[in-house]
Amino acid sequence: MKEIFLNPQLWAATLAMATPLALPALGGTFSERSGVVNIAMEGIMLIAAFFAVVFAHATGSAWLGFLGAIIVGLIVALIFAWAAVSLTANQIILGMAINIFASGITAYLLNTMYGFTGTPTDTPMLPTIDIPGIKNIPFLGQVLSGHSVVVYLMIIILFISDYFLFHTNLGLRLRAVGENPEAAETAGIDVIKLRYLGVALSGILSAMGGAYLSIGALNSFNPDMTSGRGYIALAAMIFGKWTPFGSFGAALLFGFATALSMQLQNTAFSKNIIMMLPYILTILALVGVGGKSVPPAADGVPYTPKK
Amino acid sequence: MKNLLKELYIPVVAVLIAIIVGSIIMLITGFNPITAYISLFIGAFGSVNNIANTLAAAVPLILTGLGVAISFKAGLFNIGAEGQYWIGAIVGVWIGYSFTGLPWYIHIPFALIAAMIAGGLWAGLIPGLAKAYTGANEVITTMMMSYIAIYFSHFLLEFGPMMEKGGTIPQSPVIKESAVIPFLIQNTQLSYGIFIALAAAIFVYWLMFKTTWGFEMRAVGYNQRAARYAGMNVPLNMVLSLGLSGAFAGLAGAVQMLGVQHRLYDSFTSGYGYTAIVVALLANNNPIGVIFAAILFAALGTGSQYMQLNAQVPGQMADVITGLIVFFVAAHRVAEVIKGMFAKKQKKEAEA
Amino acid sequence: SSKTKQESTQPQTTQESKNKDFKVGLVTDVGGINDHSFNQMAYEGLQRAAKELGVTVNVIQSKKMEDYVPNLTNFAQQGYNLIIAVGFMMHDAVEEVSQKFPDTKFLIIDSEVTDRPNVSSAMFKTEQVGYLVGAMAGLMEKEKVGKVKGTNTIGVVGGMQIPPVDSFIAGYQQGAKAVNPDIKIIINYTNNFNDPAAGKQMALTEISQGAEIIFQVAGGTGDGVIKAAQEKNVYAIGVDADQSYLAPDHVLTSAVKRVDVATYDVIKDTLNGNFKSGIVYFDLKNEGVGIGKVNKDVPQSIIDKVNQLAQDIKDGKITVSDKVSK
Amino acid sequence: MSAILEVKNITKVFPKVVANDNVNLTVEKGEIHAILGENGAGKSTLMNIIYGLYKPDSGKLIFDGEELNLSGPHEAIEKGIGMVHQHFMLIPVLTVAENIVLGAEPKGITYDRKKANELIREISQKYHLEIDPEAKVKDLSVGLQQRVEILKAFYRKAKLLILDEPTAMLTPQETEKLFEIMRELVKQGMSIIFISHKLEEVLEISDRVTVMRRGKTVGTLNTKETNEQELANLMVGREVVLRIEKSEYKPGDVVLSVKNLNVVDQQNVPKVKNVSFEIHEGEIFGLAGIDGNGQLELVEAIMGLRPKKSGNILFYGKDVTNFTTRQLYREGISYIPQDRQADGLVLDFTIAENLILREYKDPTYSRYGVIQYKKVYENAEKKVKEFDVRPPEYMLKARGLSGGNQQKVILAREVGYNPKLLIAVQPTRGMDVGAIEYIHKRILELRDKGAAVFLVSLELEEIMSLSDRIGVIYNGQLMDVLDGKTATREQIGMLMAGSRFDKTTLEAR
Ligand SMILES: Nc1ncnc2c1ncn2[C@@H]1O[C@H](COP(=O)(O)OP(=O)(O)OP(=O)(O)O)[C@@H](O)[C@H]1O
Ligand SMILES: Nc1ncnc2c1ncn2[C@@H]1O[C@H](COP(=O)(O)OP(=O)(O)OP(=O)(O)O)[C@@H](O)[C@H]1O
Ligand SMILES: [Mg+2]
Ligand SMILES: [Mg+2]
Repeated sequence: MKEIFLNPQLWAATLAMATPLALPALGGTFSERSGVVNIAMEGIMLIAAFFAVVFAHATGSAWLGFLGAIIVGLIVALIFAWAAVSLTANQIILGMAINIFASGITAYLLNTMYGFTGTPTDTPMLPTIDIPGIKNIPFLGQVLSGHSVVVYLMIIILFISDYFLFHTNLGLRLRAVGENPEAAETAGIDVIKLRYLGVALSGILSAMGGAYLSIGALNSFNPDMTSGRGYIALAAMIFGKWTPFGSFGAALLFGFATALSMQLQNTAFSKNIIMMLPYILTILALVGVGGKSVPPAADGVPYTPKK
Repeated sequence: MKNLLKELYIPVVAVLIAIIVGSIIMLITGFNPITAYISLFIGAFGSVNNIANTLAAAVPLILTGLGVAISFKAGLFNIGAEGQYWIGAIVGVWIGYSFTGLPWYIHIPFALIAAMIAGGLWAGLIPGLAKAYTGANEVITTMMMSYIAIYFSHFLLEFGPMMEKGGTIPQSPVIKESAVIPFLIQNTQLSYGIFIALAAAIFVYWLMFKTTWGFEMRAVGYNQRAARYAGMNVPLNMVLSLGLSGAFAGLAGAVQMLGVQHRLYDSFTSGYGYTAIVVALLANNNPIGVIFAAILFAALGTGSQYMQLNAQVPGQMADVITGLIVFFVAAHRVAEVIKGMFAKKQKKEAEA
Repeated sequence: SSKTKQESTQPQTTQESKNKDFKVGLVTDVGGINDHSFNQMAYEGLQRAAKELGVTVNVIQSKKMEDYVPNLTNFAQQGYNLIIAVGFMMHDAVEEVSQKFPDTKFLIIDSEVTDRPNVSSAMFKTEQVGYLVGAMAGLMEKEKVGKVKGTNTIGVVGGMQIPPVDSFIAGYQQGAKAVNPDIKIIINYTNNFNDPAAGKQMALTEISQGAEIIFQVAGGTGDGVIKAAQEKNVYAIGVDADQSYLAPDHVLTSAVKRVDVATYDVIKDTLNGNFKSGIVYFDLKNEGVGIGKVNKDVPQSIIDKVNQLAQDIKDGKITVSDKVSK
Repeated sequence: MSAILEVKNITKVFPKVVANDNVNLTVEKGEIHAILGENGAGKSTLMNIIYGLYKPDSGKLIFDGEELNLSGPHEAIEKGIGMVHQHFMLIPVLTVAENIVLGAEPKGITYDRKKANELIREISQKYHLEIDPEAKVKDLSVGLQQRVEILKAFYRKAKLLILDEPTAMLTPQETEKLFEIMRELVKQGMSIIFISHKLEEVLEISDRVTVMRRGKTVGTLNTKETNEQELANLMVGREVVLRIEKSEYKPGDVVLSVKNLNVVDQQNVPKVKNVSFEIHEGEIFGLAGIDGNGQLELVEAIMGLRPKKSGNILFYGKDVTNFTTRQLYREGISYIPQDRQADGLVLDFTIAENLILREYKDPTYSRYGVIQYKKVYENAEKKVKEFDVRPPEYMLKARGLSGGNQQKVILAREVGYNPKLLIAVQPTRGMDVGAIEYIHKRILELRDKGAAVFLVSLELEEIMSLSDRIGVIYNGQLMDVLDGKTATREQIGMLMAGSRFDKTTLEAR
């Protein structure tokens, strides 16, 4: 047991598995703080994962691929926002619709663009980064250094998100809109615009999460490769009480439990019981910390401006 | 008549827009949209067999949809119907194959009721109690319990206690003849399970809208504080309504096993539990509405399979079309936008 | 398929038009044709048949398990001559539908339907090729060549614990142990065929536990295994198709399962009136399974040894079990 | 004097009603202009139009000599119009300062917490509206929340301040303070529109009064030249009884007896301290006190909605301390909670369903767990008529009713079953004079039939005019119990403010 916890791979994998959860979870925080439940993050991740490869391969630059993925993710998010915010459609149904659409369109385009052997093997990948000082520290170096640049980007975004949400004027307005849009409107705030902003941010961050999967961890796209991470991210965000650090913490917990289940698969237990670990741990943690988390008061409720 | 037209205008236009956008995508990608839509429709409703298959596909969606609708009505967000479905399927199959010598009129109800109880406990026991007494968000707990249920089924089937003896394939034994819900129309997937689903919908309607328990659940769902002030036991109602919700998802699993699959296969997901969320929401959580929403989804499913066959539209493209239709049905107000655009144009023309 | 159409507008012989009237339907299991595994390869075989034989082909990708029976039935009702069902999960559906349509021929991949005159079952002795790649891995460890440092540990990342996966793994175990009895083999399953990110971490975990050669039997998930091997400069072994192209320096070899060949052959035989019911085995002997491109790091001596083992299997001197031992 | 605001022929039509029908109104610079009108007369609608929240269907607004064409509240704010809404427009989870500066934060990208707090402190000192800028709004009493709303308008430097029913939830002291501030503001040149249902307030504070009825302005009067009765009649369109005729006080057996009750909140802070009192048959026991002094905790503890730390509750001598809420209802206790929308009603239920929200399990309405909707509707039809719920359509959702009519539904449910004890908290909050008259009449009827009534109210007028005995609560302690006939405003006010007195000191003053 001890050597499992002393194995740096356990902790490195924790971070790696947490990243594609933390990014959309942070995104979801923005969207829900503005009052929109964005269940379409799963689909946005998938579409972004695909277009990251497309652009990266076409331009020969992983960074352009990353940028392209973000733009595509943003576009999908804005379409979602248009229907959810401007047309006040049911956010959950819309989200599900986008997820079905995403699963279909990416697999379809994969076949038509690249055939059945999969995406090109010479697709560039986002770089990994060795942190100079930490790199050579025995245990810590293996845990913290050498990850994809997206992992570090996620950490930076985490701090920015928290700062934005809780320490800027715009963040204050965004939260106000998610709590009581009517009050925000009477204070002269454009509720609709801010909800678009919240959803757009969730689209951008989900897209980063998706791009991490395809050109951060790998350099290829596989159908449905997000495997429900958009939904788990939503759970992480709720667990994290709609805060950036909370969401990150929940994503880490989930990443840790997944990494642990990988280490433990060859123990006496049935592997399928071991694989339940992330889910059981999440429930236990939630119940243990007195899981009461109160969503933004107007979360998921469409708002029609008075006029 | 005029009013009816007005009411139909929006959904009809919404579907039309979905069809047009879908057509554009199909034209761009080199498919004939007309053939595609015709075969989508024929696949869903074009013959007795196709109608039967559509109805058959609607059965699990009706039942899981009812489950989800109950929880939504009670103000809880049970998104783990998928897991409750699996638990119901497991229990239903287990009773189906391990009891011999029972007459069908005992064996089938026994399996179904046990599956309902199991599904109910799966939702009510952990997510329900956790929600009621620690406030743990049921969105997370039911989702997590879903994954746990699926791994549990892997555990049972992959060289586990429910794997067929002597085989290498991870699947359960076939259920006994006495546990089989017979097919209603031969050569289709439609079993007498459809009547169970329809009866369940009516039952749930009655329960939610005509009984004191339903009254309580709805009151708690709409306004917990007022319910508490009126002397209702709010935590208990939460546990019970999540339990009831899970019971119908569990029933869905068992009906599907006894009526269609007749054994449990090792699989990832059925997907019913997730579609059920959309079904319930489209139906505005009305149990009778659930029937129609489920049929819509079932029709899209069976129709899209047929569309692959007869219009050579690949399955992935079928998903694209389904996604679009659902999107525009939800965003039905797009019809107003378009109407507004026309009105503006007309006004401009009139002014000119 | 538009290309085939153009070709077939060339002056037609009666043979060509007869072939064109021969309709083949393929029903995938829920994995769909992008599964990087048997569905995809069956589809490729089907495409080849359309191109080379001029037969009419069609595909339905099942979305749910409940779709199998209606999909097979729809093909049968529309007069398809041969219907191909991909995957052992379709066993019951094929049994049911083939009985109702005795005049239609069926081919099922990876499952045994023995009691129907109109059903042919294609079974792959993947344990044989698993044995060979296992032996190659075992020998590499023993001789510490290439990137191998000599932990004497190898790994497997499986998708699900199902027969078509386990038969590969079973052979791998036996082959490795046969040439290197002390070797340690780490076996993990991701329970998923489409999560390469998880596959990568699973492989990294095995690598951290000492594995230097990892066999992936996990469809799309396996792409992540190969990526991990590449990053950590160890070896991966591909599966189903020849996956050397994914990472030429780091794919040791591939355990190839020619579902495409089987599909094509059965279509061709059926077209020519040579449909064989019952089980058709695809093994090393008939090249239904085989070793893919071998990495340049593998010394000729090891290749020779593996070839010898292959010969022994073909000759029946070695029999390989398809059961994984604990 | 010149006009700061001219409202000309404003009409606003909602799907079912003409809320403003050709309304005209002129507000002079530096005046306090009161607007009176029944519930639903169209006052709030008009104010929302002035504030840019609603777009009028026709008519125009002239503000400070310039025609207004508002595209939203932000423009109204820019021009110098501030509004305190009838229903608070606050965000409970944010701090006071955040609520106030929201939408007009100190310049910069970063939210300058320090500066915001400082600014709030400044204006709160300037206007004598002390408040902690760092407090979360959800932790504030209603009175303090009101203060936040007013500060919001000051912060935005309003020239015209609209106060829509600002006193509905204030204590007399708070109201007095607000009036002082208003006078001070007017001196500084601000103009104020003041909406209230309380006639004596209007008479006290305003310069002119405009009365609205059914969407129309029925007249503008100089305050000095009018009186309560005239205003009330103008408002309602008929003769209104302002003085309540009370029959003789004939107390019977003890109904409710509270003994040494202690209640603590979740943080273990004592909220009710050793409170004991009794209520008799045929008696109205009024509990006066400033909001947040333990009234709510006391009532909720009695009703089994909140755990008690110690003490006993007896009902007709029977120990009901540990009864559940439902058991208490079954004993014959009725309860009108403070917040009709949050606690009293399920807004998405029909009126008929709301009328059986407690009794649905009663054999009258259900058998073997099945609700007998025929009976439910019979009951609803009767109650709706008896309590004059308008519109009298019991299949309508409660959400569709005005607040006054929502309150009548609750009243019908709680009073309609002839309870032995009625606990009523703020039963007339925000009601117009007509509605108040009606509710008071029903409560007195109940008392005259021999029931006990426990009336909790922040309105001293209400307590004094109805109660036979008056308890005063301060900081969780029951300061004293006075005779309803002889107690004076000053006496009660002193007790509410926490100072015990004896007659000598009072007389000495
Ligand atoms: N958003 C709305 N939609 C439809 N009708 C409305 C809306 N708001 C108000 N009304 C209608 O307009 C009328 C005037 O309402 P308003 O709120 O202005 O009354 P009020 O005079 O402020 O009443 P109160 O004294 O109770 O506050 C009401 O009778 C109501 O029916
Ligand atoms: N959003 C809305 N849509 C439709 N009608 C509304 C809406 N808001 C309010 N109303 C209507 O406005 C009327 C008054 O509503 P409101 O909530 O302002 O009550 P009120 O008259 O101010 O209550 P009170 O008498 O307690 O002050 C109701 O009859 C209701 O039908
Ligand atoms: Mg009002
Ligand atoms: Mg009003």
